[in-house]
Amino acid sequence: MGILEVQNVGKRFGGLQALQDVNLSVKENTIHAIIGPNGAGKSTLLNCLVGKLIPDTGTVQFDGNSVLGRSPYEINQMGISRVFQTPEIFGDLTVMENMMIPIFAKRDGSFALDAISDFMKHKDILEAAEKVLEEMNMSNKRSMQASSMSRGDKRRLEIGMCLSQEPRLLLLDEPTAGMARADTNNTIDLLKQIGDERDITIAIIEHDMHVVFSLANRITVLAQGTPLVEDVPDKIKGHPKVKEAYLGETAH
Amino acid sequence: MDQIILQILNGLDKGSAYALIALGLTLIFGTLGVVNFAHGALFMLGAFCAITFSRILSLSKVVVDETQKDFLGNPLKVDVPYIYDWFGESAGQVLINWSVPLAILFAIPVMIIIGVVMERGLIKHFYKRPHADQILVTFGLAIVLQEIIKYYFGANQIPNPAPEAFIGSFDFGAAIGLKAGTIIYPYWRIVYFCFAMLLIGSVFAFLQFTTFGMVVRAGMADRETVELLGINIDKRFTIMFGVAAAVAGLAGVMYTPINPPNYHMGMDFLVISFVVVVVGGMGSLPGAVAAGLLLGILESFASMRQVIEALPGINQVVIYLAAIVILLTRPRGLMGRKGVMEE
Amino acid sequence: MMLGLNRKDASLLLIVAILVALAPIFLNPFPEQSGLAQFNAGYPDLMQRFVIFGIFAIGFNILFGLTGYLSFGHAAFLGAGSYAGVWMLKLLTINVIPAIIISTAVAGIFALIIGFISLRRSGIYFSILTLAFAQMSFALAASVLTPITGGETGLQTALDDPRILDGTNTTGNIPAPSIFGLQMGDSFQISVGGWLWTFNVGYYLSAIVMLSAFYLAIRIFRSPFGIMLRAIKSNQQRLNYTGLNTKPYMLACFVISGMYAGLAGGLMVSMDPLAGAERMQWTASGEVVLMTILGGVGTLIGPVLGAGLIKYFENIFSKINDNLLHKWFAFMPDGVEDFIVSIIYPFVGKGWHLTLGLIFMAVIIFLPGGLVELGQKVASIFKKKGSTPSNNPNTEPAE
Amino acid sequence: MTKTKLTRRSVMQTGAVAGAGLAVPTILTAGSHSGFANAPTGSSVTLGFNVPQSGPYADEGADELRAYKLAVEHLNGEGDGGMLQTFSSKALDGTGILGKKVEYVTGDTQTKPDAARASARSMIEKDGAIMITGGSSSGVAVAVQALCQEAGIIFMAGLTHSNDTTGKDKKANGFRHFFNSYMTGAALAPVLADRYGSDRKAYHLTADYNWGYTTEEAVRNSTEALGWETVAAVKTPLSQTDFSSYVAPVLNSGADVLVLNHYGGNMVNSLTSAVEFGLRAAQANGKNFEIVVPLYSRLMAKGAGKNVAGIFGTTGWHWSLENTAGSRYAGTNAFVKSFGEKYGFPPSQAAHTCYCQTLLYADAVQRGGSFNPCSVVEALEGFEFDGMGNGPTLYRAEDHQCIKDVLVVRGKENPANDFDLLELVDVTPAEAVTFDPAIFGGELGSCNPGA
Repeated sequence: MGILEVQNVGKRFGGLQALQDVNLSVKENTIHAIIGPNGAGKSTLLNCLVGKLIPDTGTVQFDGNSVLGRSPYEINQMGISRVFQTPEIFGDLTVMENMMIPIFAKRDGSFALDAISDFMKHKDILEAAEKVLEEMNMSNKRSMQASSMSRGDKRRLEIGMCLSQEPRLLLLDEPTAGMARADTNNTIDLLKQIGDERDITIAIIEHDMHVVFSLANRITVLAQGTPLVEDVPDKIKGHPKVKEAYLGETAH
Repeated sequence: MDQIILQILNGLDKGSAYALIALGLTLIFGTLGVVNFAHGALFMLGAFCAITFSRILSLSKVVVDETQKDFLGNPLKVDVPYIYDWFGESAGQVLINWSVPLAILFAIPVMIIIGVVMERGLIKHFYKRPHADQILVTFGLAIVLQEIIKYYFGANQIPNPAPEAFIGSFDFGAAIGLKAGTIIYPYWRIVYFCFAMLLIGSVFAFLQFTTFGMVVRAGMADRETVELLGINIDKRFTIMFGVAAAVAGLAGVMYTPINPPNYHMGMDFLVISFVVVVVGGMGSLPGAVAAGLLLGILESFASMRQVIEALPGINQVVIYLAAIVILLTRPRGLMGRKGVMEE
Repeated sequence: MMLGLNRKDASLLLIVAILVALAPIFLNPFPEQSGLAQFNAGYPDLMQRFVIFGIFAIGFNILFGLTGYLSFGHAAFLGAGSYAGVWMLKLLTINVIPAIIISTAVAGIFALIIGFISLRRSGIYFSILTLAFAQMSFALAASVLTPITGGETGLQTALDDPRILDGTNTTGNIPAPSIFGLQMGDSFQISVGGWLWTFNVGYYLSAIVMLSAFYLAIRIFRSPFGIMLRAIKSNQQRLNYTGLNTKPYMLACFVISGMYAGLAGGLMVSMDPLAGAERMQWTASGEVVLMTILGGVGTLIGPVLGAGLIKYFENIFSKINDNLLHKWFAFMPDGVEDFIVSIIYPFVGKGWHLTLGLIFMAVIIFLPGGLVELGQKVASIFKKKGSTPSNNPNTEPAE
Repeated sequence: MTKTKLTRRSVMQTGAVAGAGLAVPTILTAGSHSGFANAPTGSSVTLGFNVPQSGPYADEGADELRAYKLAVEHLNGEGDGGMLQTFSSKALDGTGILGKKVEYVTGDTQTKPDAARASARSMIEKDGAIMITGGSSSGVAVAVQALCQEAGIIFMAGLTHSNDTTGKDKKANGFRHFFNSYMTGAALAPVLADRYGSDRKAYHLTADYNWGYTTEEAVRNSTEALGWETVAAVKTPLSQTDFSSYVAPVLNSGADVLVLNHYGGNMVNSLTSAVEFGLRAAQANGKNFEIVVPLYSRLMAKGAGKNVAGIFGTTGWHWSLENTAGSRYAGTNAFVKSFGEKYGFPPSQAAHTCYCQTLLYADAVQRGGSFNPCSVVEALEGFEFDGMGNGPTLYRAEDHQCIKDVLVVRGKENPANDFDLLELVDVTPAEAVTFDPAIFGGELGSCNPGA
């Protein structure tokens, strides 16, 4: 029984069957990659997992509880954190504030009307944020405005924000899209380190084979809205069905 | 039955004015992404184009008439339009009588120039600014424009009658086989409705069937791609701003015989036309037209005596109520595109 | 630090408090007899308006400045608060304290209802929903609700009001709003040389309320709640995926902001016991938007400055007539005098709207950050001289 | 060193401390000596003219302001003296008021009660105005009147026609020269019955606010008393610009008269719609269909253009009155002459009422010998005068309402010029429009001198 169980999920947009009979099981403490050519339904699947979309059929269970029909914030509170394709951070706020908000959320739940205390004077939260910043190697950037950082730094910040909540499952949507090679490698290293050091499950949706094969210990291949195969990376590499799906689009 | 037909007629008529203003607003929003609070002022400027034109026609020399006295007992000064000298008295009178339709010819170039100047001089600096800034700067412009008009024309309404041929009303009831005299409708309002439909039709045809229009539509959908094709979309959008100004202006010109214009008529229409645009769906041209007509009809029905007696005050709020209901049930208005103006 | 504020905020609050306390003096910079006395603003009515509209704008800024949600119907809460306030003055007591409290509460409830519905949408759709609610309130208050609102002539106190806490009134005159016997219109006056300073009870009451409201706003800006609101403006999606439910945050913010408006309304009727329907019109809502933007959106002090500037224009510039202009320029040769007057006249007196419109445009075109940005620019010019450039990036909202 | 004083009421007076040394603080004592607010201490006295300078009634406000300036000139002995020559009271002698030169300040009411009160308070607190006058709507008049009562200042209402001003909202410190809705009804109904017959069916369109309500009520009551029937009364929003949907059903309603209880832009637009829909030319119940506009003003008639031709209404005064109705209305020509020579066109009824109010106030101060509001109230209550263009007039003590003749007018078919838009149909004498002041309720209270 995996921590994330997807069973028979289907989703239709008008005439397009985006997902059909998707079954997927993500085991605890693994790095599980979901790959597939453009239009395979990767993003739709991800959106079904985090509450942005509700599938027409099937079930999605996290740790034994259904996530269907819950809003994104509830799913986050169940222990799923999401990293977006383009870094979604609070651009107008400082790095430190960015880092503190998720910790507040973890502590106070979905809503807390604390309009009197000074945000920057919560010692415990400040310390926790400081720790994550150090881990992310961003301590020197704490008072920068988040929007003024490089894309790679924004990505690190976003991952840090997610980690600060100590989620059980980290969902990443093409985390290296649009990044330079050096930044991509840095991100891979960071994720590897997180997977090694923390008690965490990572599910990653990715297009870039280099990233997938350096990171994942299990891979699901999606094509035309349906899982093709699921196996360990070495088996996936030479699999004929995968080659067929990626026809003309071999791993780069 | 006849009452209902009558109110539909009324609503179509009122709605066509809303639709024309909302259409221009949407054109500007769709092409330039600018929320133009000065659009009501353009409608008002159009109306004053008609007033100015009729004053130009009646520009007069003063002749002292010793046979009559003015209010202080001095000899009366009589104004004789120059146009009588140029075209003869009868032709001159015909021209003055037809000043409203003729003012269209005068208003088109004037309004296009005003629109283009506005876009080049002010609006273009606001493309990249937040919508709130656009709203405020155009709101400031609206105040300035109406104060200038007030300075020159005063605050009082100025009558500007329709040509005599269109004064009077048409027995609609008799024409469709009902009892005579049950549904009569003024000629000029029928003219206004037809004119509005014609104008809306030509704007759509222009966008649909001309190369220029096709480029503009493509630019509305995806500006960057069109620019990559080496087309100067900016220039075309400027022209579209001029066209939108002209549409609002013509709506104003033709409206003068219905309501004598005054300087704040633009503000009176502004809020309603924004409601119309939003109900129709930001950025949707057919939505703007449909919502304009729909809200016009709704407003007419709400003003029926039987309705007011059942729901006191409904005539005061019906448009806003409709806007609230539509926005809560259809989040993007009647025909709005996803993701427009939500952040 | 003082009152739980950091040093920067504490000194800002202190400066504002000193300015507000001494306003009767420095708002009257010109001697009574001088021709420039027309520009003095240190009389009770206008000073009261400065601080009351300051409260209104501070509250609006908590919503618009922090979350970016542009409400076009905020005047409805000011109006609702005003009506509630007058009713308290009519029914309960002429003492203004219940009126101020109840008007804040009533506006809060009103804001809860409107906010609950309007906040189901965002962007311009939210703006139009609030606009629609406010316009409906205005239209109904001016017409069918006349028995409750007094209609177009407004709701006022009357001789035969019950005022159950006050006992019978035998003076033949309607009692004036007061606080424990001290009337809002009462003033200390000091005359020094040619200057006349009026220290008015109503003004100081409003000023104390305004300073408390300002202090509370600083606390909200710096609190976790305030940061979450700024996070909503910055990236609502991320906040949702961080486990926070933005809806109660928005609603709480909307209600707080509405209560500020109601408080302003309650104070307005306490200073001057009349509530008119046009207080709810969309142009009144637009005015507070202008105040906020003119002063500086999202800054602490900006809205107060913006409110002051607009009210100054409305009350001082609108009163300059041609008679006065001729007096001012009387020292010039006749022809020149007439010429100068004819140039200035369209912009003052009945033309004050024109000047206001031009100023809006100028501020929005050249100073998108409003007066605060202007202040910062001026300050940075002075700072450059002598001091080393500091590389401490200032990311907190400017004061 | 600094001596202070707690005043009851905010008393502020320019010129109070002239000559005081710079270093020595002085106590302001004006209020306490005289016992009333804003008592003038120097050689001049300041009046506050509070008129709409922006908004829809700005033109009317501009005309009021012209009249005020003219009145100030005449009070100060400049110009030809205007109505001072014809006014029955001869207390004023062209040397200002009680020997003090008259000065004035102006404010913008914006035709909003809030703004009007703000500008009135500014004139009282800042400029030390001793009297406030002006306005061109009842909402503003009622609001400013209440303010003046509270501040201890005299309020001389400008153009306000609602019963409320001197009815349920009357105040001891407030006075109205203009007539009211009730008098309109009383004057109009007999003329309508005479011209259109007594078996008419009326359809009312009423602006949905206080003035509309009182006007509709007055016209209904007085026409129904003469045998008319009211088919329907429909309220129209004040913000309405296109009245077609209200006008269109009228013809099929069984009514044969349309009464437009509208003023200003509302009236211009609804009348334009009514004529557009052919009501002027129509027949109903075998009679010619008629339109009635209870309250006329020349500026409105100008806005509606040719559409006013033949339409009945009432007005407080008209510049041609003395020429057409005789010397009973003396003063009219004197006023029209000074106004016309100064500005080049004849005054409106708003200008007339504002001019009269200024003179009446000055005269009351002069006769009472004091600027004290209570002295003014005493001098004006029950004051009978003549020679101000309305014939013999009474300022009634019970409700501070002027009782005078009301004119029934009709829009001219062929106006000779821009000003000659209304023709006099009938004059209803004061006795016929007099009413019991108790019918509207409200309490006058007692005069408030302020300080």
